[in-house]
Amino acid sequence: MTERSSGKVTTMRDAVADLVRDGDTVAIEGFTHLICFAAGHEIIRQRRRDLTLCRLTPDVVYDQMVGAGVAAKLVFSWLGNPGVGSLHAIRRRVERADPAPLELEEYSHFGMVCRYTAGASRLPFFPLRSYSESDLPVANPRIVPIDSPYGDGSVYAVPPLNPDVAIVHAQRADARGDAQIWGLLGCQKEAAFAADRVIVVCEEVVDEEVIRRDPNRTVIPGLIVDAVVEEPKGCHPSYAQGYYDRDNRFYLDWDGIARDADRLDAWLDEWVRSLESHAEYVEKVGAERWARLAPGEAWSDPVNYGKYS
Amino acid sequence: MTERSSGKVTTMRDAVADLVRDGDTVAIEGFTHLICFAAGHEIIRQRRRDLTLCRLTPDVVYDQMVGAGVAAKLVFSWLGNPGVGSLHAIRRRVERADPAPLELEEYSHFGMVCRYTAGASRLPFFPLRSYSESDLPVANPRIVPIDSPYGDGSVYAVPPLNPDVAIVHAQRADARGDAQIWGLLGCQKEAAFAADRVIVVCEEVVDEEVIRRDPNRTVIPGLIVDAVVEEPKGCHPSYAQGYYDRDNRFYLDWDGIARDADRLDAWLDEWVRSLESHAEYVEKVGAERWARLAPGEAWSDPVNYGKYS
Amino acid sequence: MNSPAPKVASGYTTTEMMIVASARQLAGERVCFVGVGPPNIACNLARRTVAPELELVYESGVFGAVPARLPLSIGDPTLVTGAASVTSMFELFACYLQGGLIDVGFLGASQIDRYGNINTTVIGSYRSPKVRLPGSGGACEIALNAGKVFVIMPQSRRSFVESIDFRTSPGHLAGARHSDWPGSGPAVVVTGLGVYRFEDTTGEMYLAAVHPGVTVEEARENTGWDLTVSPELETTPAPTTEELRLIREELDPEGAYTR
Amino acid sequence: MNSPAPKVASGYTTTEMMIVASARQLAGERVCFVGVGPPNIACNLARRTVAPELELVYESGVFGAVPARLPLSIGDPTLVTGAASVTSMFELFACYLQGGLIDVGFLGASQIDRYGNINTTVIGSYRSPKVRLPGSGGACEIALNAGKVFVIMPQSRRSFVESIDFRTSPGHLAGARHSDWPGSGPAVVVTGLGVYRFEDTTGEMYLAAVHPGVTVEEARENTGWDLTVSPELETTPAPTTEELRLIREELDPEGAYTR
Repeated sequence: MTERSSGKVTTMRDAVADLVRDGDTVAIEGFTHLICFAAGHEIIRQRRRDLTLCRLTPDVVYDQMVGAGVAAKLVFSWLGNPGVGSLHAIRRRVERADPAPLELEEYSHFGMVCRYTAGASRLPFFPLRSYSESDLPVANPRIVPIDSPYGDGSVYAVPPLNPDVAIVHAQRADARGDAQIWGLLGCQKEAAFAADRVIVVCEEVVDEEVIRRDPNRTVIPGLIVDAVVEEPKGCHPSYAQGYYDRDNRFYLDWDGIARDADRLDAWLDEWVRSLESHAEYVEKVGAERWARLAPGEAWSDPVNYGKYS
Repeated sequence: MTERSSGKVTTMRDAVADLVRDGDTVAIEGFTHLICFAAGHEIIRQRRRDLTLCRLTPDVVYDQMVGAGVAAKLVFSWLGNPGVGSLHAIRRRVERADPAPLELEEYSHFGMVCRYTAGASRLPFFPLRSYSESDLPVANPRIVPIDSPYGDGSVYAVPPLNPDVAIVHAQRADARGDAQIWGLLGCQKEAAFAADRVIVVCEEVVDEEVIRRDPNRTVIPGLIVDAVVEEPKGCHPSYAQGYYDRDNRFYLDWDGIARDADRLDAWLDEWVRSLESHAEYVEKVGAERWARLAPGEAWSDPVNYGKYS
Repeated sequence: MNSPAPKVASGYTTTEMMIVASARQLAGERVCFVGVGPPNIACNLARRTVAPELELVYESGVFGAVPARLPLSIGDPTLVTGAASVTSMFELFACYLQGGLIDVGFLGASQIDRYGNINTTVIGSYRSPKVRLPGSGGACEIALNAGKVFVIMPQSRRSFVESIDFRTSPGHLAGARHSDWPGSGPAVVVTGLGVYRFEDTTGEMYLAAVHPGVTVEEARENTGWDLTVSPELETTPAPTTEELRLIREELDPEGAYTR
Repeated sequence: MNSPAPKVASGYTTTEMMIVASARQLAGERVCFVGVGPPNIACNLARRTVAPELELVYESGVFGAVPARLPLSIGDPTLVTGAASVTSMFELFACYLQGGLIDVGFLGASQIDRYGNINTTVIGSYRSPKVRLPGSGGACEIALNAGKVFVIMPQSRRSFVESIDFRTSPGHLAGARHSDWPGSGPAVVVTGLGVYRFEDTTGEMYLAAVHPGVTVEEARENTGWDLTVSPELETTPAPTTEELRLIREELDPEGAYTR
């Protein structure tokens, strides 16, 4: 957590350098929406090692990070390239220890959400109705049954998940880190509250007054935020509602890239390691592609909070 | 729950007649904000009996309902006239069984919130870090300790609370019951999801398109709503953010009214029983008082959800 | 009412037949938990045909979506714009699914056994898998909490197996579910060959209908156990021209999932 | 820096003295859980004096409020308009309070004992109370989860008692808290007579300072047990003219809580 309430705006390079350490447990959350690829790329550039990567859906971003060798372990609930198929870099390591084994700690979606929620609210466990007669508790002994204290049966429990670092991408945030998200909310809030350190990345750093004109839209309070990074288009090929579309073609392309370890490595060289920053990546993606990903406009109506003075 | 997805708009009289039954467990929620006094008054007018009334803060609305004799029991966490003092009708029944005893089932704020959350999510219990070494579990044996299945200590559990009826007031809703709230959110969402039947009362029934232009603002989905009642100023003397202010003078006045059982009864006659509807109450409150309670304007900015076609 | 028999189409794909057969199963259902791909198309087809009041809840947190294009992922932004409600994963799973609001949940499967137990985790052993599959996602909790479960999957001896390698999502176990489970489990399995249901008493899958042109023998050949066949075996009515028109012109005009 | 001594005021109320003494205790604190009334004024006074970086979290779900008028209830709409964040009660209690973000929680008390155990539930027996008080509200979880607890309350033999009638919110129990409790419990009690602290080893309250014009004897007379007095007893510096100006002109101009 942070010492001061302002002055948290920094670069992605400095945020990752300061706040993400070798061996850390890191959660880059976002369910399909607002997946911060820019942070994943910077972690690759800074050659972090032995990370435990947490996400409900490891997605292409973790396939890239695993392919780049930053991770020793995944904590997850659904391992795939959504709408396309497999994550091949991760599969190579899991199925053939190629080039090294990858530890897996596996839950279901709701189990992961409950783990973050327990972590955020300092509960020693979180109960849910799942896992009964599934082999998941066999594969993962941290999933355990728990009796209701009212004698009306049992449910299952999962343990809290408290990442060292949570990285969440928002449409907008102020310099204090108060971050607003619309569209799919995933479990970014829970992951951020559960984490020791929080990096908020956003499409736009806005004046505090913009945030304060709609406080119900704030998903992450600056109180828990350590660094604020303005990184436009930082979610590509994922998307930011109202800012740019999901680049489905990239998800399809990734299948071919990741099937071949050498091709994957060349891709990382070309698109990550040889670039200085996400701004260069954005430029390299090219104006034409960005134009194709630009949505039309669909504005919400303003609401009146009322002036009470 | 309802059969159809539209055509739920009705009057308060019909909503209460159809959905609130003698002996029901009823939750009129709203933490200071959006307390639906109009529903409480209609329940008094229709002379419901033996209700179990649930609320974190019983507030003046339950003092009125208890004074009118509709309730046999309260489930609550803080019993007072906020900012003023006591709820005298309730105190008379609790301290002196005058005119009849009133059963109390008592938790803390977070305990009540957890009870609704367990009810909403079909959990047999909800764990929280409270009650340890408090006398509350002695007074209420439904508050019980529970060991963590990971051997790291114990916390407390509360049982689910599933009201027969939840009544929530929103700034606006569409005819399907999709309801949007801004300002303090309390635990209306949890209470509504936990309830068998849901009445949404609102300041304005709006076109479905207004709701759909800002889906993240929807707190209660029409899916769980049985009736939609348009009842402008239905929260007086409580308030609706952006619509009218809290009428603090009434909260002060209530202290004097409720201290005397006869005066309270006369007040109920004048302001509730002799009126046909909340519209008459609004008129009786008078234009001058409403003018004093009108806030200035403080609009949120619209956000772009983007057109993806 | 006496209306003319709908026109039956020819020249449809296996996936189109699966989608049409699934959609028809949704007659009378109210609230559906939707994933992307064939189940999404089936649900939207049902809304336009047998179940106009069907409400769709997307696993990503969207209720009351009105997509302006075919959603290409479960989190497509077109599901959000214009929706009635968009909420967090916690609320979605806790209040909608676990809370008991979902009548029908759809599941896919890499392996299924005769009792509808489903594997989407690994082929081979868990610790050193031959094929690492995606895992549960929300399937395990859908299997327990949805009122009933519909399965859509391709059928072969590799997918319809005597014994699954990993039980990700419990079905009817060895014949009967636990009495304290909220949902009643798999009700229907739709494959490229036919429609399967489950016997009430034994919890065992049986062939209820074969798709047009499919023989019982083919169904048996593609099942890894001794398949029970309904004495009142039906033949799935072929897709109508209207059903195919809806799929091809409105629901999946680019044929992303259906060709 | 060598600045002139602040001007000391005269003619202040007991409540003003309590608020000023409480505000000064907040020097160096970071995040405060605020109720309405004197604690709210004390916190806002501290922000303008000894703790400019103090963050206020309101029990009603508001973070970063900038009230345009004195809030008259914990849920006053003026706390919402212009705030940095407004959230649900679940999130507030689960993530902020239980999650461990709160450094200081304020509690009031109808009765307190020498170990800082607090009663806000009943006078008399629980089943047939002489006086039914409001109950816990959030006090019980604040007492356990806030990093430390500040108590503001009027003092008399009826409120400072040997034995409380009901333990709503645990303090230092019979001298020591449980080691697995997240918060360290009551640190300061501010009354109309003085400031009390707790001995580390015994968990017992002692008189640390008397307000100007108050004698130790008065404090003893208004305490229902044999009161320990600090050997380094201080006298609370009287409110400065600036502190009183802030209260009277900016924080409570209508004197709703302070006169």
